[in-house]
Amino acid sequence: MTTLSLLAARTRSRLPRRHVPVLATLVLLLVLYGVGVSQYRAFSNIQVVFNVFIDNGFLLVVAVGMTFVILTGGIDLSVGSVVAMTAMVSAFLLREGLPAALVLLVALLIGPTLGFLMGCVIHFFDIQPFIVTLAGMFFARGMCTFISGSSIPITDGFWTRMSQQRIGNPSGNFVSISVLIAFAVVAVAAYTLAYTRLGRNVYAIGGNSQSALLMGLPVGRTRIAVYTISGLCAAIGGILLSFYTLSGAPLIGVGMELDVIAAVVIGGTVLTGGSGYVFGTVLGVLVLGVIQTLITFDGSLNSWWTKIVIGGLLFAFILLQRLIGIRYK
Amino acid sequence: MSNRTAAYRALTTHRLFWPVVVLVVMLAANTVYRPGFLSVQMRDGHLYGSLIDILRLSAPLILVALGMTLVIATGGIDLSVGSLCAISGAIACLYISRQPDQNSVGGVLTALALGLGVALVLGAWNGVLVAVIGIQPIIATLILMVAGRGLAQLITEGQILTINSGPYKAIGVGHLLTLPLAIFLALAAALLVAAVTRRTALGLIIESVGGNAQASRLAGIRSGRITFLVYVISAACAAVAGFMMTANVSSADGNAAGLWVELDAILAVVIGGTSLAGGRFSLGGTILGALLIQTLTTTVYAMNISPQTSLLFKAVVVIAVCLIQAPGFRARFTRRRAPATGPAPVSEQPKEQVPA
Amino acid sequence: MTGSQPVLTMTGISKSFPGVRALDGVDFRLFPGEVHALMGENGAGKSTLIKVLTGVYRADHGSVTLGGGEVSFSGPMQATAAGVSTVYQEVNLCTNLSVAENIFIGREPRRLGAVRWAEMRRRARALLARLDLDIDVNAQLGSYSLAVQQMVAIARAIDVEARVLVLDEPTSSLDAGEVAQLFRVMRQLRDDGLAILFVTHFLDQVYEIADRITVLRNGRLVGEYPTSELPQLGLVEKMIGKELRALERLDEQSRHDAAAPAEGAPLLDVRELGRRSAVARFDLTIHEGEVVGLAGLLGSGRTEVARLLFGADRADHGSVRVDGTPTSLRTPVAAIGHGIGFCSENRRAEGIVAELSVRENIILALQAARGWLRPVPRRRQDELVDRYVQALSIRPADPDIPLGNLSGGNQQKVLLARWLITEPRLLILDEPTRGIDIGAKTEIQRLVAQLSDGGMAVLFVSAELEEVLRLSHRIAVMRDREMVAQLTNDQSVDADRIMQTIAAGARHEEVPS
Amino acid sequence: GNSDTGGSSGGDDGKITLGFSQVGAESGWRTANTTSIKEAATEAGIDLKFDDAQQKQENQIKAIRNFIQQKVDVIAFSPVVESGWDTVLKEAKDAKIPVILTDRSVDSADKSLYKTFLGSDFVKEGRLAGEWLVQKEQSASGPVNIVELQGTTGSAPANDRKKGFAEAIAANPNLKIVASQSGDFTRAGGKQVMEQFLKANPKIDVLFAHNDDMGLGALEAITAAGKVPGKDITIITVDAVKDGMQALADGKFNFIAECSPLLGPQLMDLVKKVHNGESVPARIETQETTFTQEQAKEALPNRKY
Ligand SMILES: Nc1ncnc2c1ncn2[C@@H]1O[C@H](COP(=O)(O)OP(=O)(O)OP(=O)(O)O)[C@@H](O)[C@H]1O
Ligand SMILES: Nc1ncnc2c1ncn2[C@@H]1O[C@H](COP(=O)(O)OP(=O)(O)OP(=O)(O)O)[C@@H](O)[C@H]1O
Ligand SMILES: [Mg+2]
Ligand SMILES: [Mg+2]
Repeated sequence: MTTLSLLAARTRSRLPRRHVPVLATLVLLLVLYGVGVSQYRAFSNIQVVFNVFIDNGFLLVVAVGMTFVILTGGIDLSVGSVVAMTAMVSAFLLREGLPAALVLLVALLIGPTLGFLMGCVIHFFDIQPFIVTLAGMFFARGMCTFISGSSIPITDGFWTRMSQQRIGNPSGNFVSISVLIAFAVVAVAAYTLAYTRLGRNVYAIGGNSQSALLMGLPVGRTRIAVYTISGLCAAIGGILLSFYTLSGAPLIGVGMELDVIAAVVIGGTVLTGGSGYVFGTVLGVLVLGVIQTLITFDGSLNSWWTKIVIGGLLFAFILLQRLIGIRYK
Repeated sequence: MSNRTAAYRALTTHRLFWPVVVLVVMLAANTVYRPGFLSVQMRDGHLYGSLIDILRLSAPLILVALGMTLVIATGGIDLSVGSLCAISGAIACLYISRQPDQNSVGGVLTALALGLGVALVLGAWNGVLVAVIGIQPIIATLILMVAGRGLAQLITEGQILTINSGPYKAIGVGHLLTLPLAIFLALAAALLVAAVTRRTALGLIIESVGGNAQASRLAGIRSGRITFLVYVISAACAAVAGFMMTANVSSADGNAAGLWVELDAILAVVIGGTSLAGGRFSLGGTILGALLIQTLTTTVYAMNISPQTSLLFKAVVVIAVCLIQAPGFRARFTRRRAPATGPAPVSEQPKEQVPA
Repeated sequence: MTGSQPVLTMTGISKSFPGVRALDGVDFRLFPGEVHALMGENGAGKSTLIKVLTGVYRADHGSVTLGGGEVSFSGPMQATAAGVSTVYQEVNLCTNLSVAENIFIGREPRRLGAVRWAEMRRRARALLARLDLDIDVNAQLGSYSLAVQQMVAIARAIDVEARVLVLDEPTSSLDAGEVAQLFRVMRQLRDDGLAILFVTHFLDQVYEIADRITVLRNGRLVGEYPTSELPQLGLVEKMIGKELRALERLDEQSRHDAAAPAEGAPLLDVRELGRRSAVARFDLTIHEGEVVGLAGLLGSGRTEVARLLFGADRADHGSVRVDGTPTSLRTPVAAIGHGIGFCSENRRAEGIVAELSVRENIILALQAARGWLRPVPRRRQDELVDRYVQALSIRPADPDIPLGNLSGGNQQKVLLARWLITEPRLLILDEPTRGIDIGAKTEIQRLVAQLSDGGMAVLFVSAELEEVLRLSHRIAVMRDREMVAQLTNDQSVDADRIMQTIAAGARHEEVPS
Repeated sequence: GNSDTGGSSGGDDGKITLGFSQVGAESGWRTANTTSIKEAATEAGIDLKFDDAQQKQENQIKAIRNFIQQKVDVIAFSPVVESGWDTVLKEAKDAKIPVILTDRSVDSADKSLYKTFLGSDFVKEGRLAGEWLVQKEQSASGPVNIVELQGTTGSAPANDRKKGFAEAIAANPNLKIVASQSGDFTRAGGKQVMEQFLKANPKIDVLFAHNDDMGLGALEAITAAGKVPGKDITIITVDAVKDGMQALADGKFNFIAECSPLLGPQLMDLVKKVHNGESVPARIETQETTFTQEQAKEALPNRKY
């Protein structure tokens, strides 16, 4: 609590109002982590933090893509399925004996292509993103089961290496390559949003797309671009997931889109668009990851209590975040 | 002559014209595939056939979607309806299973009251989070979506609770005037919601809040109350739908009951022509949307489309419905007379900037 | 000045919306180095013509040539690229972005593709200085009043390397000083050879700046005239299409000597009302039947006062009495409960519900007051709506079309009607005549006078000082978010006196307290 | 690393700590499985860290990583899917924590990544069901029309039971699957699909449902269509949960291939053995049986779940 008030005292004078949500989230995340450390001895291992990144690398990448979409005031429900489809296609093509580089290329093209198509439909025909991307979700999931009804293992050398390479001390604390890739994606996205025209247009459209249009901004192009970016991120996420699990499974990532949306929103991005940061999204993903970790460490909850507690922690977190937000408005 | 073309145009430009067309096409396709699809027979004093199944099975979806329509009209969304279905069904079934005489009407009514009551409380919870605390609806209801499944399973202790109660079962599979009782219940709910929204000024006020919350506040509308109310209504609708779902199979399954129904409901609402951004809503459209979705599901089974490809099939149909419904799409193919106007400059609602 | 070739010609432009023929074979020419006023009543089609020009709408018929070649823009982006820079009627900016960004978005200064924020802010400051506006370019645009936003929109438009500058009612919420500053800039641009299309409902402004005038009526071209050859009276007649009989000399309506009905217990009496970082504490009393004007410069806090009195913002200090009984106005609902109504200056964000019909928008406040359980009976609705559609000549007169489809001025009338039918005891009008044509403006002014005679109190906020002077019994003067004086509107009070009071307020402020 | 601080959580009192990651609580079967494991752990004096993965492989991998961090003595889990465990199992192996698979195996080429597998064989269950049908219909002269209610599309039990059943009935060319749809393992799904089967296929002789619940849902559809389950249509299911057994005993089902969830005690034995470094067989199948109507009547009173 003291940390809170300390920070608050400083924020009042200097912090721009728009940074408050993100900072509140950061503080609460630290509190959450503190709770873990105080409750469970092994929680303070630095590897626990690394694991949160390792285990949520793909989620982070997908959430970054979703951040773009939500910033424009849209939504992309297809990401979970696109992730699965990318992993599935990779696994399938590798099993068919295609070289890894080619597979990587193909897999990375699928997501953006689908995203591009959805973006076009949304823009040119003026159909609500929710419904278009829902159809995209059905489609991608359908492709998964169409490719194979059961999971396909990946034995390719490159994939295995990417999966099992440990960066850091291989027997001590380490992160996976996926984490580095995820960080790279985060950095590129943050730069894009803050320093490129595309990024600024994204915010403008989210603020008021009608105004953005009248201001002569390329609304259509930007809108299509964000769905393409989201598709690309989902594809990268899919590749990371296939590194992570070394397989493609038709049912993996079911409901992931909700986790991703939750992460983005918890990170302080407003669903109606126009305000939010990639950094917030990183925090949002971490919040979900730490909650998950807390629950595993506890190890005494049965299945339904797990859900109730997740819901409860989520609620407590959002409530506090909101209350802090109101106070410093 | 020109009179008739005018009538024709009025018909084809009606908001619900194209969904109806898709529905008819889908039924026709089924009939081509299996000529007996449309046939309805009399069996044991009630009607029996695929059409009747569609009606009965769409009843819970219609209910959930009705509540969802109001929520969406205020610019919100309710993801927790699926969990609420499971909870209310589980409570009712649990209560009934504890009764010495499961067939007693009084016991069943108490069970329904209990289930409904809890759902109302949970709906109020959603309402408070959104309207009072000001949490973004999708996250506020996500909390209950996650935790609610847990609650439902807590109630059934993770088991499937089987009951053997005639009166309760009637909610799901009973008949009235040879037709499924469920569809009457859904229609009654629809009429009730329609009456409450269109006979009073509630509908107007909801649309106003969804259309421009700031302007509504300055016009003296207590938008908080209205927002609160729609989440409660949505929860009530979900509760009744939950009774139907569990009564349909005479058992409460905390995990499976109402799973993903929120997505179907939102889809139904959107197909019915209500914008997710809030504002104008159409109850008739929602009902049509729900029927369409159920027909689609039934079609997959009736045409025996392999499970592997059934999702692809759904994707294609959903996109088709949306495309032909979208004015933007049709404009592109009927350029001759109606030149594509740019996006209509309907002024956008001001945004509320609220974290989480 | 018009000897050269026109830089822009529009020929035979027609545009229909479902049920409305907004433009019908309109021709329009614009020469380099001229300011060309486009005039017409509310709903005449001015904004539509502009939107056809910039590609927001596609014309049904007609052609547009720009700089000799035929063009057909598919959207504002192309129009901007081709050198047509536009300020649209409603402020169309992104309130979630900073001021600097709103000016430069789409053409940010960049290095290697990266936006140079510091450079952008520097240039934004310089540009605003040109318009004599000193605000924090780093702050969110939404934190500024509508008038400031309008200035920012203008700043954005004049910075573009353009051949044609289109200004659709840019001055609707600016005060005299700002307008003068804007005109200085416009003249400069004109002299540099820019062609400027200018829309306004202020006739004085037309005669001050315009070289030529094109008049539209009901979507049809009436004619194109050099300003010098068209006297004011003739212009008005051309616009409304009939003899100027309805429009009496407005000045005669002045309140100067009208005995202020200031006796008796005040209807509203606030003491020390204030809100941190919005308005300093002020006292104000309003009596039944009294019109109190609120005068001040741009951003002086008039809107903030109005909002506090209505509970739209919450005061953090002070006491309120209505009819002598202490109460608080913490929410609009509470204020409405006391018979207070408020018509916001920002009609797009805080006024209209675009999707709802004209009828629904009109009855909204009344309905809210009655509660949702008691809908206004349909017959009563028709009665009320018809009456006000007539009285304010709202066009088109079809109450069932969405309000978003009406022209800006007509939307404003609908909002007025919304409050009038609730028969408030105190009506707070923030820039009620914004964007309204002179005919309707007279109508509204007369209505205000008439209602106050009937006992309604009015708090009248307007950037147009003349209007305030004409209507008010008393005038409260604002400066730097502080109420610096309250004057009884007698013979001694005129625009100069008010300006002096504002200036004196400045001196007053310099005194260390 | 601060490997000294963690220590086996139960190390001080000599208790074995078992980290167990369950698939979820998606069915009554699964809940019974969880209960069995929890009870057995208490009984065996084993400290159980239980995690529910909510049907997500990612969650299971996370849980295993966290178990490694907590330095549990043994890790056991029921994999959501077969593939994709090598990386995390390698980490467990490096941390010298033995792993036991329950209920479902993994397809790792490196068999040293886990100690043993304890569970049922879904293919075998399908095959048992099929074999019983072949037996029953051996004298059938005309074609026998079978409809199949599959589990969740893409899930392992659905795939394997389908496969086993198809293999078994291939023995008799008269046995033909005329329709096969997914009922998502739920009663509602089973009922809805069966309704359409009944309308689309005038003659259905046999129903094979991948679990009891779908079979129970289908029962209602069959009754509503005016047919007599168990007589007009032979019903075969898998699982043998209580409701299913009841239906079997009542003569509404004809045959159930058991898939027992009660592997807690067996698991705890294994955990102890593995922890003590004893060698264990690479694959242990749960003791499962099949039930006919008569057997069900006998077995029903002592059914635990
Ligand atoms: N998007 C639209 N849909 C339907 N009708 C419209 C639309 N936009 C404008 N109109 C109609 O076209 C006519 C001309 O409107 P326009 O906005 O051009 O008027 P204006 O001359 O700019 O008026 P004002 O002075 O009030 O701004 C009006 O009758 C208006 O109702
Ligand atoms: N230097 C400035 N010039 C103009 N506006 C400013 C300035 N500084 C701040 N503002 C903003 O202008 C607003 C002033 O309040 P308000 O909107 O009540 O003014 P107003 O008198 O109604 O002026 P307007 O003519 O702009 O409507 C405040 O919200 C404030 O943020
Ligand atoms: Mg206009
Ligand atoms: Mg103002």
